[in-house]
Amino acid sequence: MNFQDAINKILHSTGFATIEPGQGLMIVISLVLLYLAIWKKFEPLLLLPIGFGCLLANLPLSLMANTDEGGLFNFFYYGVKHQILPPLIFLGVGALTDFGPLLANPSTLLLGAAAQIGVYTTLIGAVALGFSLQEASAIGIIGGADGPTSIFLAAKLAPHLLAPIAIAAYSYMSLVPLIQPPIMRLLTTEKERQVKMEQLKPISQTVKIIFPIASTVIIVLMLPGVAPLIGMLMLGNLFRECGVTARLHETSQTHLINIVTILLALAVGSSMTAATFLTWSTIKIIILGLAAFCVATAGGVLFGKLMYVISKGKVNPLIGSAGVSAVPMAARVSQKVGQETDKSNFLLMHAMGPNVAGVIGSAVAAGVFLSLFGSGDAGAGHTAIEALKTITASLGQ
Amino acid sequence: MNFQDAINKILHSTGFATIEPGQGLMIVISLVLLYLAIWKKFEPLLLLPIGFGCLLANLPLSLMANTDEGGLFNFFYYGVKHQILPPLIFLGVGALTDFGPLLANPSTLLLGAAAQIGVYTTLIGAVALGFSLQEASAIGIIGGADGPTSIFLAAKLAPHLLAPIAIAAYSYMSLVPLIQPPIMRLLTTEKERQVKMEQLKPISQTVKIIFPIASTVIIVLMLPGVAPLIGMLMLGNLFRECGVTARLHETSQTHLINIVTILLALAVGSSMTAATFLTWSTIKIIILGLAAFCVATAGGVLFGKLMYVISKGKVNPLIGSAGVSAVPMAARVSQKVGQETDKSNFLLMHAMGPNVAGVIGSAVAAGVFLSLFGSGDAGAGHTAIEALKTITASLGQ
Amino acid sequence: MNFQDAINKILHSTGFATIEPGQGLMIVISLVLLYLAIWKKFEPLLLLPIGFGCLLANLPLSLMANTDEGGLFNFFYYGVKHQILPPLIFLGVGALTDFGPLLANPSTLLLGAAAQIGVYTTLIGAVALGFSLQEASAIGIIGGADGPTSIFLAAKLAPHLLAPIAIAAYSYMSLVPLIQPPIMRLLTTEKERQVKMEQLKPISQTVKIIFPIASTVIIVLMLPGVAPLIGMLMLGNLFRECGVTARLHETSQTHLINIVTILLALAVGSSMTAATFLTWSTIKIIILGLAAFCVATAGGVLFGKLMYVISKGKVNPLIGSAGVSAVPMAARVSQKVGQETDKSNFLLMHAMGPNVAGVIGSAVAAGVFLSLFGSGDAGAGHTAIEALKTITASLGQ
Amino acid sequence: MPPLLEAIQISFLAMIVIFLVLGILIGVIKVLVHFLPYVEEPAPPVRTQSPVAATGAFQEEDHIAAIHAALAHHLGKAPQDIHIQHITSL
Amino acid sequence: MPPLLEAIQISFLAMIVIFLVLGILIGVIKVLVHFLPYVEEPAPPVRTQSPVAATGAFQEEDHIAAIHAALAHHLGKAPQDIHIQHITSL
Amino acid sequence: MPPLLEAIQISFLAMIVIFLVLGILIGVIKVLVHFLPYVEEPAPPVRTQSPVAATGAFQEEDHIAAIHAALAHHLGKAPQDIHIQHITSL
Ligand code: NA
Ligand code: NA
Ligand code: NA
Repeated sequence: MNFQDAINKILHSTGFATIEPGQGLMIVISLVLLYLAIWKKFEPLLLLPIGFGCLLANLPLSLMANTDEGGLFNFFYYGVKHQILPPLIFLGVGALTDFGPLLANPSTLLLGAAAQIGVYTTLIGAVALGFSLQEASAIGIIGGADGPTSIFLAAKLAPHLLAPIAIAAYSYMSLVPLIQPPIMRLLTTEKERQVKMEQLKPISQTVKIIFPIASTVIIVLMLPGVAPLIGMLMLGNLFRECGVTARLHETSQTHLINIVTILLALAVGSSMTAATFLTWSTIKIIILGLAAFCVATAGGVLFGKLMYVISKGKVNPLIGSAGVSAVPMAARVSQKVGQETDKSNFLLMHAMGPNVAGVIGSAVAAGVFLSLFGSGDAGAGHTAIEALKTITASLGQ
Repeated sequence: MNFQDAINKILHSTGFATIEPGQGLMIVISLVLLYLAIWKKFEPLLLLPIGFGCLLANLPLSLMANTDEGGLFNFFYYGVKHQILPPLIFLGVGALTDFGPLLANPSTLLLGAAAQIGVYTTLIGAVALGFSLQEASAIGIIGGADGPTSIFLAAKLAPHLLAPIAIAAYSYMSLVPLIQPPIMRLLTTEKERQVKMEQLKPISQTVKIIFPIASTVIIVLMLPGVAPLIGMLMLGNLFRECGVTARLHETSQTHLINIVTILLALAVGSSMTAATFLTWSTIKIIILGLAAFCVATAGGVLFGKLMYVISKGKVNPLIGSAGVSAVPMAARVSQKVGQETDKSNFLLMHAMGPNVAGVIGSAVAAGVFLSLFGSGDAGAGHTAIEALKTITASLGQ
Repeated sequence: MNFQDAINKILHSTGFATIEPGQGLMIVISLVLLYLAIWKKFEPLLLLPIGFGCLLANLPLSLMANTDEGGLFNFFYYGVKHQILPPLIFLGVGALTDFGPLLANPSTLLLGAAAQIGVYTTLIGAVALGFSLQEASAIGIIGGADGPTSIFLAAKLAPHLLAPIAIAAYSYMSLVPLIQPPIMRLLTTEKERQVKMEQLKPISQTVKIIFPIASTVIIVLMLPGVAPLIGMLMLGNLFRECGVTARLHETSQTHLINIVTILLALAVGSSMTAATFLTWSTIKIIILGLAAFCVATAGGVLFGKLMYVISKGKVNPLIGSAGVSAVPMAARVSQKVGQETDKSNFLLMHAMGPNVAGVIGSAVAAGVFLSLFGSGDAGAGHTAIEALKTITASLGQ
Repeated sequence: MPPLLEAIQISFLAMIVIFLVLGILIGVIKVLVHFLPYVEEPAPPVRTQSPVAATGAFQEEDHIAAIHAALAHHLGKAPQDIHIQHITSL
Repeated sequence: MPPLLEAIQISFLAMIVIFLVLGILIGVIKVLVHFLPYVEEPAPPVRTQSPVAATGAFQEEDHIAAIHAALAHHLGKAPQDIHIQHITSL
Repeated sequence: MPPLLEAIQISFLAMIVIFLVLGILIGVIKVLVHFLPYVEEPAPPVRTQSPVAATGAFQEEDHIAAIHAALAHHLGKAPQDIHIQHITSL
């Protein structure tokens, strides 16, 4: 063996040689995510670091996968596995959210509830495709269009599906402007789309302060499993509205949420390994997620039509689609589709009500799942299932 | 059992049904804290998240108490239990503190020492009320009017009393404008209150740089147990004064202290459970804390009178009350009470000396306790108690 | 024993009495570091908190050394020991770095490679002075003039030498304006120093976006051990260039890097105890580090001369010295020495290419060491050594 | 019970729970808004911008104050540390 | 093999690896820059500053806009919430 | 020793220790301030604000500089990138 051979051997010893096909495919997927994030502006704050985390995790021997003990992203993943990071994201989301439009028109909360129908039909579909009830719940929540909620629930109920669920959630959130308009046009009449809604009434500061406290008490009492998410969301909002914690509000909505986003997204990306991602489950989840979004949109719009009827034409059903959350993009879609019919129609602020209601709605939906399937035996969901079993048993007799 | 029954059962299954009276009372207490923080502006940066943490911890089945393994606040509490968060708060406090007035009039350090008399009389009172010496020390430090110092010491010497001690410390700090003026008026003559003090001399930048280093060396050599608190306080101040670490200074005094405040306050709030808070100890601590504040104020003012005599009327005793720390509120109280007698008297800057001295004084007092009762057998306090025992033994002979 | 004796005993019980000579000397060293940081502006963002951490760690009984279980800095040191903090620093460095000049003149990457000759000659010198190959590698990387890279590698390969390596790296980086000019003048002719370089061509945004992704893939494929460093450096740069993650870019380059710097520097300082620092190894490392810097400078300049010849006088060899990194100081030195000969010669932007190339070069050098000596058996370096052994064996036959 | 049937029943009951929880929230909000109505804050008198004021001396003072603040920022001083003594027409 | 000799050989081969890796990077950059050349973006027309404009009405509008923004900041309002109705010579 | 007595003695000695520690600090500060007295920095000549200057050309330059900086900020450019060529009386 001479020097020439040594150099040749070096050249052949690189990761280029040891790379496995699964890793190669995952690297291509990570590059697609980076492309979508950067050039298509698909939720870039999340999908860019997720894609980069996936890239590093799949470069051979890098020890950057979430399961590599002692690896850098293994430490970040700790905060996902123990559900520390999603609530901190929600602290920032709360600090960034104005519940004013929701408080001015509280019945839009029902639109946020109706959009969760996407969650439950997907649950049924997932069970039909062979997932367990716990997995199906985590998949269904994609229809809730809330990244942190999806990650929180997946980390609790189906950690092995975390990566495709997170990817599906953020990808479809980015696709809201493409997915929703055809469904909205299909389900509404031109007359409905022309409805101009009354201007929202202003809300007193006191109500804005009491609301996050009261809703925390109510929701956590009924669905204790979702306490970290709802609690931090509402604490962030309280920082915003109370007027005496400007420092904490500022930090929550800027550098704290940014730092946590970096850690969370890299950790999620590092969980996208060939072994967990390149499975039939992932493809099923991608399909189920799309279905969830479509049904959620339809559910919101159809409930909007119901409110149109009940309110005798005062509610424009187009704001219903904003109930999927994906703040503020879904609200902008309502505005845009509304203006297609009547340029002078401004639905944006009206759609912000169901939009932020969708955030609460998905968290509540996650709470129901946690009380049904989480450890412990807590909450309304748990008793509901017990009652259900009793009914079924009595019906069977 | 029919469907109607199922729905009824769901309705009865909520946390509303499972809530225990202790939790209910704690929730009321948390709402009172939120009220005081938001509408009465009682140290809102701390008491608002403490109150919210308490609220979440006491909603049944939420798993948000500090002792719930795997719960969100259990992770935050790690930083309290291991005394990581209070020193980081002190890093920010140091970055926010101007020791200039103290350096211009160093004898005001004695006022910061005199105000610690509140710490020690409370210690005696606490022992009289049945607390152990370690518990009594942690309770006494409430008189030092420094939240992070109180939390640091309580976490070390009496972690089961952390919650009431922290609440008492921050509440009474907020009440400084109510507690102090009557005591100050009672203990001073009109002539004393009229004293106008000489303008403070400017201090060279070099002295401002050397001071935090020198005081760290001296205090930690004598009372090594308080090294994390004093060390980080003085490092923050060095970031401020040295002129070459603007980036670190900026971060320490804004987003780092804000992030740590959120985590610390939620962790403290999560330790306010019925089991630890609804005890006679809490009531005793509340009473002892108030006494500590009153005695600390009196101690500062009386020592101020002594300095008035020694300085032949150059020191206004009203600045003595600022020695309790509670920066900058206590200094503003000195200013305000001074102007009641003479509108043209500006005591604020003079009171800032004892005010920041009070921060150092309380940390030193905590250091004495740690050297007396902490693990290890370090420091001046430890030897003092040994000497004391020898004396007592020899007296007993 | 009377009261007088007790007071005397207290006075004698302070740390002043228990201090050991080694601690005293370390305290003096910490004060020297603080002096250099504050008054000589030696990398103050790092050396000030390192010096302060060293001061606290060596005050007797303070429990602030990195090895004191449960001590504050022991927690910070966790992030050094597990190589979490240096990559986060590099995230910020990437966010702060403009690779534009490098992309406009990619052959300057060779200057960043040539400067690594300082790393390898120092490796040989360290082995000659009795260090093991692993220790010698960690020492050699001082010549790379990158603090985080040095700390990352030392924590992996020679944690017991972390403190002197970090101190040497940051100290000599500060001394670049003193160390480099004489070497540069000695090795270049006046004619060479007068070369004016062509203006750099602008680079398209797309290339600036693809570069961090492509270089991550290439370097990590070839040298997987350095994935955390290169990955985070390039992610930070991607945040900067992609144009859709302004929030993450802003946080990475300000408060996140600042927070991590504080924790990292205090942790490094806390590892400067008498036992680990006051050894012959430290003195050898200080000397070897200086040699490394000098050889690295010479290597860069000499390779610059080679490029001068090959390019037929278009490359000014003075930009070669900037290949040691120490961004942006080394580039400023090139500018300054260039203007000594011709006032109208502006080399700064041309020197920024090799300057940032030096950061990549040192990380690559670290990657080679990790693939040679790290756990696992990964990468080009590993195979290179195998090939080497085969050659040696065949030569020996 | 077959899983699919269970899933359907769960979905159905879960929707009921969600509407129940959010329905309670709606009730609470309605009560809150009813008892704590929005009261327009009296406009801070200093900042009134009547058309008359806009052309008069008051508004001019405000302009000067703005420039004062800008200058203070520019000079790196606290606003109270500088005194504009004379303003010439540029 | 004596350690010193091993160190020398390692150094030598490591330098080769470094030049190899960075050489590949150079090649990649050259390819990237070649296929994705810099194209000057058309200057935004609104911000052109011809010497004429500088003395004319457009530039003056810009001055007013700047003062408008400064005032808005000073008054703590959003720029669109205030309307400068009249500007008197100070 | 009964706990109460012990507490009293501890309090007493602890106060002594506190006064001792802070007393030493006072001494150190006094020594520092004595040997490193405050020396007024010579005022930077460029920023002097004599009453005369306030009405003269220099102050006007300063006003222009401030407006220059404000404009630069407003236009999103670096101050050195814009050149005020003419200022008309508004
Ligand atoms: Na939602
Ligand atoms: Na105090
Ligand atoms: Na380098």
